[in-house]
Amino acid sequence: MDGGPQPDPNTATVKVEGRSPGQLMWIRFKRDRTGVISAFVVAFFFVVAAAAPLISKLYGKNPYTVYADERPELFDSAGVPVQPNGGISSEFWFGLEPGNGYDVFTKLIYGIRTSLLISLAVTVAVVLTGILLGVTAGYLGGKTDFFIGRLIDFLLAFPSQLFFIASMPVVVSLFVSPRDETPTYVRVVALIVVQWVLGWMSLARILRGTTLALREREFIEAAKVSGASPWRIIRREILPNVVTPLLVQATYILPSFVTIEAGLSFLGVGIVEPTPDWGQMFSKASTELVLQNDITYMFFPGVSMVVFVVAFNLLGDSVRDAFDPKTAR
Amino acid sequence: MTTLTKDAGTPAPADAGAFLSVRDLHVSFRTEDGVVRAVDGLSFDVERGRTLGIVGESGSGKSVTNLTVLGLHNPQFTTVEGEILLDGQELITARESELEKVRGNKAAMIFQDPLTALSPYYTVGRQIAEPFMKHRGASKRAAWDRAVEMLAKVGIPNPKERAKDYPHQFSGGMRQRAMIAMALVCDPDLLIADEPTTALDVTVQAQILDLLKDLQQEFGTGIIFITHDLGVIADMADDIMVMYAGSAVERGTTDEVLRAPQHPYTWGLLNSMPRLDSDLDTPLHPIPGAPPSLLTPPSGCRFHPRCTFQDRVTGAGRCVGERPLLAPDRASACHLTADQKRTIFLEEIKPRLA
Amino acid sequence: MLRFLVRRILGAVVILFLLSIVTFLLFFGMPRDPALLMCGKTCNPTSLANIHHVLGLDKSIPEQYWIFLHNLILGSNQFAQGPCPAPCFGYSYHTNDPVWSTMMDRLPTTVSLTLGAAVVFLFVGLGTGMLAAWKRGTMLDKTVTAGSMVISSMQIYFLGPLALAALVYQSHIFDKPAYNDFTADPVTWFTGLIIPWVVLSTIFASQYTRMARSSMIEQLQEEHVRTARAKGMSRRYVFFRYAWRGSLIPIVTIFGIDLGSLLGGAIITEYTFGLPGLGRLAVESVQFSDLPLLLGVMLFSASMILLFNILVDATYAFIDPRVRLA
Amino acid sequence: MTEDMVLPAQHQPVTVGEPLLEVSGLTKYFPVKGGFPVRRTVGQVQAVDGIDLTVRVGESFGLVGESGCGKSTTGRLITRLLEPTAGKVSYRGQDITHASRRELAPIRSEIQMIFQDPYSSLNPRQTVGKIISGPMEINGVEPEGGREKRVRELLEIVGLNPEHYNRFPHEFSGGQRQRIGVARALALEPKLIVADEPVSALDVSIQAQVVNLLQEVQRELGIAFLFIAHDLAVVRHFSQRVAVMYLGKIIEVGDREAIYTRPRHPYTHALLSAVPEVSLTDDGDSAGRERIRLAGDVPSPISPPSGCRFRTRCWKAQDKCATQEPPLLRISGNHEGHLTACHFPEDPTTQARDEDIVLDPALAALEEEG
Amino acid sequence: SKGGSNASDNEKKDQQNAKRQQASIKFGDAKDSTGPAAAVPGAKTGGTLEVLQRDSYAHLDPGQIYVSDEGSLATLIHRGLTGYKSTNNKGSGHEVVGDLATDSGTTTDGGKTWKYTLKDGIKFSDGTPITSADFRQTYERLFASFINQGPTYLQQWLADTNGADYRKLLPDGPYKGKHLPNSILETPDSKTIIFHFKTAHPDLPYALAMAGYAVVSKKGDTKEKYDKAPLTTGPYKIQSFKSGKSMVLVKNPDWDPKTDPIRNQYVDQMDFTFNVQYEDSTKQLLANSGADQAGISFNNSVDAGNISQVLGGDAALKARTVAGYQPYVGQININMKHSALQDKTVREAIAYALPITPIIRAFGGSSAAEVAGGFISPTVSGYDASFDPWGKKKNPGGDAAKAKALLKKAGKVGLKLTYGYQNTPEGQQYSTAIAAALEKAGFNVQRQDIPAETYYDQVGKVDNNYDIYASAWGADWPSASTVIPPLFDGRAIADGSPNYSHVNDSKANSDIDAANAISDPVKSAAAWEKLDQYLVKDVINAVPTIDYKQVQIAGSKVGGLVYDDVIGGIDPRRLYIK
Ligand SMILES: Nc1ncnc2c1ncn2[C@@H]1O[C@H](COP(=O)(O)OP(=O)(O)OP(=O)(O)O)[C@@H](O)[C@H]1O
Ligand SMILES: Nc1ncnc2c1ncn2[C@@H]1O[C@H](COP(=O)(O)OP(=O)(O)OP(=O)(O)O)[C@@H](O)[C@H]1O
Ligand SMILES: [Mg+2]
Ligand SMILES: [Mg+2]
Repeated sequence: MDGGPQPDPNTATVKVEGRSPGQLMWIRFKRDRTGVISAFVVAFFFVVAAAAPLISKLYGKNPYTVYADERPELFDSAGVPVQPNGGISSEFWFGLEPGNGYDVFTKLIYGIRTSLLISLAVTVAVVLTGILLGVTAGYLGGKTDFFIGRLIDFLLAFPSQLFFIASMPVVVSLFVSPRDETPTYVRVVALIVVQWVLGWMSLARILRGTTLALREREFIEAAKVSGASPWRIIRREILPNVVTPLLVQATYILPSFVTIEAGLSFLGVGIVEPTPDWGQMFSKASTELVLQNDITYMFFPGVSMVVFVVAFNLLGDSVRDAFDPKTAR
Repeated sequence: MTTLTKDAGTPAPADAGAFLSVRDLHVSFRTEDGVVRAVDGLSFDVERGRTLGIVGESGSGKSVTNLTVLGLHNPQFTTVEGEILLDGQELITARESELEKVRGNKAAMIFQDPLTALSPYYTVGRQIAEPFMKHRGASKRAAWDRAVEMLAKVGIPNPKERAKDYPHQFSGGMRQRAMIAMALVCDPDLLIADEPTTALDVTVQAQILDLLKDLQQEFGTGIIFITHDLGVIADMADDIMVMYAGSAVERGTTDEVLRAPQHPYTWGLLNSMPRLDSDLDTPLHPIPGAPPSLLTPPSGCRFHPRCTFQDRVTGAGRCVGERPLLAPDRASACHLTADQKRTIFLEEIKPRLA
Repeated sequence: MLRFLVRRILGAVVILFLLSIVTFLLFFGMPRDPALLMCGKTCNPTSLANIHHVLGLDKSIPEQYWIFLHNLILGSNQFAQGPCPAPCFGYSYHTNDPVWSTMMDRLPTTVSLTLGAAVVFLFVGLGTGMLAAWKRGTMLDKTVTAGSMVISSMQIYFLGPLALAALVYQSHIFDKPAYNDFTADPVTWFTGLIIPWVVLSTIFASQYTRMARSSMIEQLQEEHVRTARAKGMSRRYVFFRYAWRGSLIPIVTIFGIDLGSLLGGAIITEYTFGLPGLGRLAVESVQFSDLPLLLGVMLFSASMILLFNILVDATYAFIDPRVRLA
Repeated sequence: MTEDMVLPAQHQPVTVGEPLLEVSGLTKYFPVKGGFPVRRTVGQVQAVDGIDLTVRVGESFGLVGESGCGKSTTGRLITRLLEPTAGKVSYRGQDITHASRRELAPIRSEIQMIFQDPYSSLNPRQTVGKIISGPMEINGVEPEGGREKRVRELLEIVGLNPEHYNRFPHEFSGGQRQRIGVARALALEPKLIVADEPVSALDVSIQAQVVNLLQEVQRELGIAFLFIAHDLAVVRHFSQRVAVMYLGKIIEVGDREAIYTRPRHPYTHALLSAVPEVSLTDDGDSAGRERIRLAGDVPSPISPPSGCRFRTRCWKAQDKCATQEPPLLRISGNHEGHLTACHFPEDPTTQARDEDIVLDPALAALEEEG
Repeated sequence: SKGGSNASDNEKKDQQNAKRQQASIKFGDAKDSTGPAAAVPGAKTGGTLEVLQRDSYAHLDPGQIYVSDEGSLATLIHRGLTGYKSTNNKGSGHEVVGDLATDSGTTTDGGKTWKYTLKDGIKFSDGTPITSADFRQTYERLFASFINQGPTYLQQWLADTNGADYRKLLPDGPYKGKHLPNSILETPDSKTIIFHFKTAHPDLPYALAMAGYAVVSKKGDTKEKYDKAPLTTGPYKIQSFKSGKSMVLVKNPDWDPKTDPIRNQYVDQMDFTFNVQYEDSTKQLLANSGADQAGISFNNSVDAGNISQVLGGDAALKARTVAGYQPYVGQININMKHSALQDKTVREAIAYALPITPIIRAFGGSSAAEVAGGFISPTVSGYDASFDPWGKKKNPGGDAAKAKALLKKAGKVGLKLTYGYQNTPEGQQYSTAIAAALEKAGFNVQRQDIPAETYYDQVGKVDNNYDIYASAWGADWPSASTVIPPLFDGRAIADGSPNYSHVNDSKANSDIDAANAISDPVKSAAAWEKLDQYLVKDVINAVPTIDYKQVQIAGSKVGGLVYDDVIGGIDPRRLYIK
């Protein structure tokens, strides 16, 4: 029995409502300054993403205007902004994109919007699959566990990047015939699907482990002795306890999906011009045009993504610590 | 199979002066939720060749005390005050390198769970030989031979071969024997055994207890034996210290503490313990309530919220307001007068124990 | 050990088998016809059919798969381009080169890139991570922790171009990364790969730093480590003998995964630095709907992943005597 | 709190006597996986190997033995958490050996369980109220005045504040949690409670509170207990009849008197002699009890010794013990209902013999020296 | 540095170069066809040339060679019946002469029957003499299905069909014992080759000069395998070839300079390195150190980032630089099959609205491309620099207002235009900008990506779904007869045919026939020019976009540097090490 701090329930008769583990976690989390700041940064990104149309309306530009044609005086014949620092000016806060000369500021916020939308969707899909398969495997054990385990092994052996590249056109072709336009949403859906197919295994493994450990806990047996159905046990006894690792894992996997999505767009199999996208901006940033002329452009997607990923990871650490105060860092 | 005539069990004569002397020890931990006063004003002595048994409920500070003696706490979060003298050497202020010379050499430790306390990565023999090499400057060979010898001594059959095994290849009882061998390899003067048998079955526990007693006879080691089982302590200890919420509430020789206990907490412990020869028809008499939180310990006597005798203390509110102290020799930390204690024990407690 | 190897290799073969089926199906799901690419400017249905026939695409998918397996294991003399000894992945649709030798040609690039960086990031990462754990709580620790957190959040596709811009395009300190044969000229081999190595190692090393540090700290809280200290072993000894051993397990796991997937084609890295390794080959195979090449690269990459999986598990047995291989 | 616990009056003590639970030949083997190249079952852990026992209405039946001897497995077989390999479990004459979850529904409420670990036996994400009302909800029990009222009653019965209804387990101490566990078991008004080491994780001072609580519950509500423990003193205190298990088998069973004062099986002797005792009498050492030190640990249940399973640690073992398994019988000298499985039983006493029995070679060597 | 500014001087020079090219090419006689080739002034023998190439050679089998990279290489290793001989040292004057044949071919019936006689002393690199049997093999194997990358003029002429139907003439090539009858291809003796066509093909000497019709050894024909290890006939042979990595050419001892009026053999050895990107070859050659002093790239252009430095005016650098037009012209095709686009006013609106700047931008700025007026490239006879019907040269951003007015007139404001674009980074970039400009002119543009590798197959389908799409076409020889007919002959509309607009204009069709029948190259050039202008201005089935240009650079020790207009790049045959 651990002699840790325990409020004495005998004396505290006034306050009868107990603090749930979730509430305790919330209280601990609020005390963690790094965590709170990171949460604000992360929230900032989401707000910017959500409010991108509004922001660009106020700012008066959109990410689709081809300024290289609208304002040819700002560019040379290869589409490089003639003003120094990537054409940053009071008019174009973050400068102009070499090439077609899109406005970098609006492109960035819309790009973040696209990226976050996709990554969020993948995360949700992965979490649902992870719960479904992980918890099922862990709880049912036996053959089910064996098959899900082998499926996981199998998918883990996939060279994932190569598979992404190879399967993107296939998945896209599932939605559109090769001779029709590929609407952006189809690419988005395809990106979500391919990342999801190869993205759920590690979470499922973790949840399987958690469930396996939970299954050994005596409260599960208590429910069984009372005649609870497996469904009830999963729903009432296991799932609430899976929420903790799930939340922690989710905060770690979301930024990783952001970087994977960006990587795919970087390789040219993800979102393509003119749809603004974080990763597509990297792909632009790595062209000779930018490298040779002015690398200012590179910093906007780069720095914003580093800030985002760092903040999210710090948030993840804080969430983990809040749930599990014993792990000292 | 060997049969032995029963030993009278006379304890080894006490050395002059205490080998280990702890004075007014305070240990507190800084945690997320506040400061935990795990040990709060504790003093005790251990003599060579004698066994001090420390009993107390979970969380009463037994392990912390003993880890502090060897300086094994994390200095980052821990504040230690007071005085620990081991063989005349002050340990609290000692530098890490000096502590290293003490640990495993003059004073050694046995932990509760031998499976996690032994490294899974090295052979048992190596783990036993290491401190011998370090403290005695022995060669690898010599240390290994010593390890095998120690394994034989603690009753591991076929020690030459088993020394090459890893801990996971040992059974629970054998692991604990290996731990003991490791602790004793440098002939320490002080052995701290932190609940060495709690994880073991009774039959194995009995083996280990016998082993420890016999080894003590042989080496003349002073032992601090931590447990929460009064039966075990009765079997092992020469002296007993009862701890409650970070401090000692009663101290004395085994006979004294068990036959004429003076503290309501000790009474409670004895009363709540079923025994093989106790009366079957009377229910047990548990101590009401639960152990206190060390973050916000009760004021005055730490035991007062659970004590059924506080109304008998002369001077209203003393138990709540004033902290009773432990007299230097054998005594108990309680505001009841000595007479009151004696009569309450004899008239109210003892009959229930019959 | 032998049993372990046999069992795991059998398992790996089954996985590769399934993977090749999936790749096959994936290929036929692709919305393009490789024959169209080969058919050239004057393509008509007959010549298309002809090319289909030559490539064997007119056969049923199971039949094609059977032929693929057969060739893979036994080799084949049926190819117009010449004999193809086992392991025969056939000839590339696009370049008409034998797939196996194409892959073997590209392999040194990928291996140089990966192993060169791996050596650096493993040692640098472990070193700084352990140093931070050793000096836990100090300024040094905090700097390392914060620094590695930021750097590990950078991506190759950001840091890579940045390094190229800074070191190659703007300051002209280095040449653009290139692969030069080691046997021909070790010096140019080395200089050509410096930037990719540095970038790859920086990002990975910071990840290993974080991992090594936390895993070390976790180990230091283990009870057996406390026992070792109670025996009077010095802090250094405890750190490097007791804690370090256990902290290796998660690191070996991740290292195996990283190495396996990098060796199977570091696509983004090769793409960023324009190095002609397996990763580039993989992208090309998709671009040109080059089934034999795609299958070859896919299976090769997966084999690498599986191989390192097995190696990792075998390594566990060396690190941790509790692990029994069977 | 517990001392003056008031139980609702409607529960009248039930007559003790008729069998409630009958178990015969109960066996559980766990498969051991291995083999090459395909994994298959290569052996079996003979966790429980053909045990017979009867728990009568309202009685407390104790089951003791060393770690790994199959106590918990027996308990879980009876509560149908595990599927028996062989044998028969019948409850009130009804065969429930292989009953499905649905078939068990009517008697589910009558057999409940209390667990060892107060930390893992309560779902940390549910309030006390939910935990205790869970079994009622599952079985559709709608007590008079509503479930919440019943839960508050139960909390009171087990000595907790009914106001704690909305608290979470982590806000309670170990002893209090164990009380919550008891309340949960009581929620369905069971006839039989299987208690798997319900107090061994608790401190002495708390342990007594829980033992007392269980005892009162047993007496006042007439609930039969299968009380599993390794602490012989607690079992003695709590159980009217006691069975001693060794390596998957019951080697001796009888009423409390018989087992603790007139044991016949050498293992029972050894077990009793190993219990460290506080002697409160003034006559010095507990000279009254014998001292037996067994060698080593319990052998592996994967390949248990042939014949009598205790023979490898027994000082009386002879050739016969290796070849012939002793049946569990009322051997001569035993009282009614006292059964012993031994070819060469000991005398029915726990008094010290002239010589200690020390089987442990190291101990023997040390004692020789010392 | 900015891509491609301040290049106007060079532009002028390029245009002058190109102007000279319009002078027609003469078909040489036996005297013109006699070797050895004229010596390059100042040339020395010996040394090793470093050749830095981005793309590896996918094909070495002559029958498979069509693209310009392999074409450049082929000038060194493969020989056919005819070839282009430089008439000046500037790369701008050429005549077609007999290469392995004694002259550029003789016809007595205006181009229906052509007779060639082989020179003496011509051998393959394995030492076997070249006979007419080898040529029969060479031409017959073109009908086999594995030959699918090379040109198809000759096959079509022999079979007298369009498209790919020619293969029916000899489906398995010569490999199953069947051969072309003497009524089509006659080889009466080991030295004589006679072609019999059903219709006149005065262009045959041009066609036979293509690398795709260079000779293949009958004895050494290894079918598919020949593509990796062919026997050569030129001054160099292949010592080693590692696809994707490197290649070494060494002197071919079986090549006799006396038989070759076209090629020189100065350098001892050529070491090729592949996978060298444009910016790398540029940088290496600019650095001009060590082996790179003798370095060159046959096909890599100077990359956009370095172009201003190269053209910056440094005299030493200028001496190492060559520049010129490539034979390609870009265009945006308008799908004439779609009913909405059959309205000429709509097409006019498209032509006015279409911006050229995005395309120039995407290809690297003004040094890589310039606004095109017609479909005929500056390197082809019939080019007219002043032709600019849509005002693109003055206003390359397009004229949205005019387009909108036209669209309004046609009552088609908001017309949906499906724009199929090549899914490459450049394609994505310029298509987006073009779409934006067309939208501004009142169109509703739907962009549809098409995988780059199958782009032409997709847009080449007669029933494709796209309304507009880009394409580029280069002349196979310096006559518009390889531009206008393939692109605009309405009778050849078929899947895969390069008539991407699916235009079928009866006047254009008859004009094509007329121009094709003209055997005088000068007159025919004028006819093509007129037809070109008619198509651009009046038919408007496509809008010309850009003329492709390129700038190349070599190391300081490389001599004989000339930009050859026919090759469309540096002429490898004249190079020597200083
Ligand atoms: N590192 C630590 N940080 C914070 N609190 C601690 C730490 N170590 C121990 N404590 C607290 O100190 C108190 C005393 O703990 P200790 O381990 O000494 O108890 P114990 O008497 O040994 O109990 P047990 O019988 O369970 O071993 C407990 O309340 C415990 O929670
Ligand atoms: N699910 C299982 N799979 C395999 N073996 C098992 C399983 N459960 C129990 N065993 C084995 O069966 C034997 C009996 O276990 P059981 O838990 O019943 O013992 P126990 O008497 O309750 O011991 P303890 O006192 O340690 O709780 C042990 O050897 C154990 O390892
Ligand atoms: Mg402790
Ligand atoms: Mg158990």
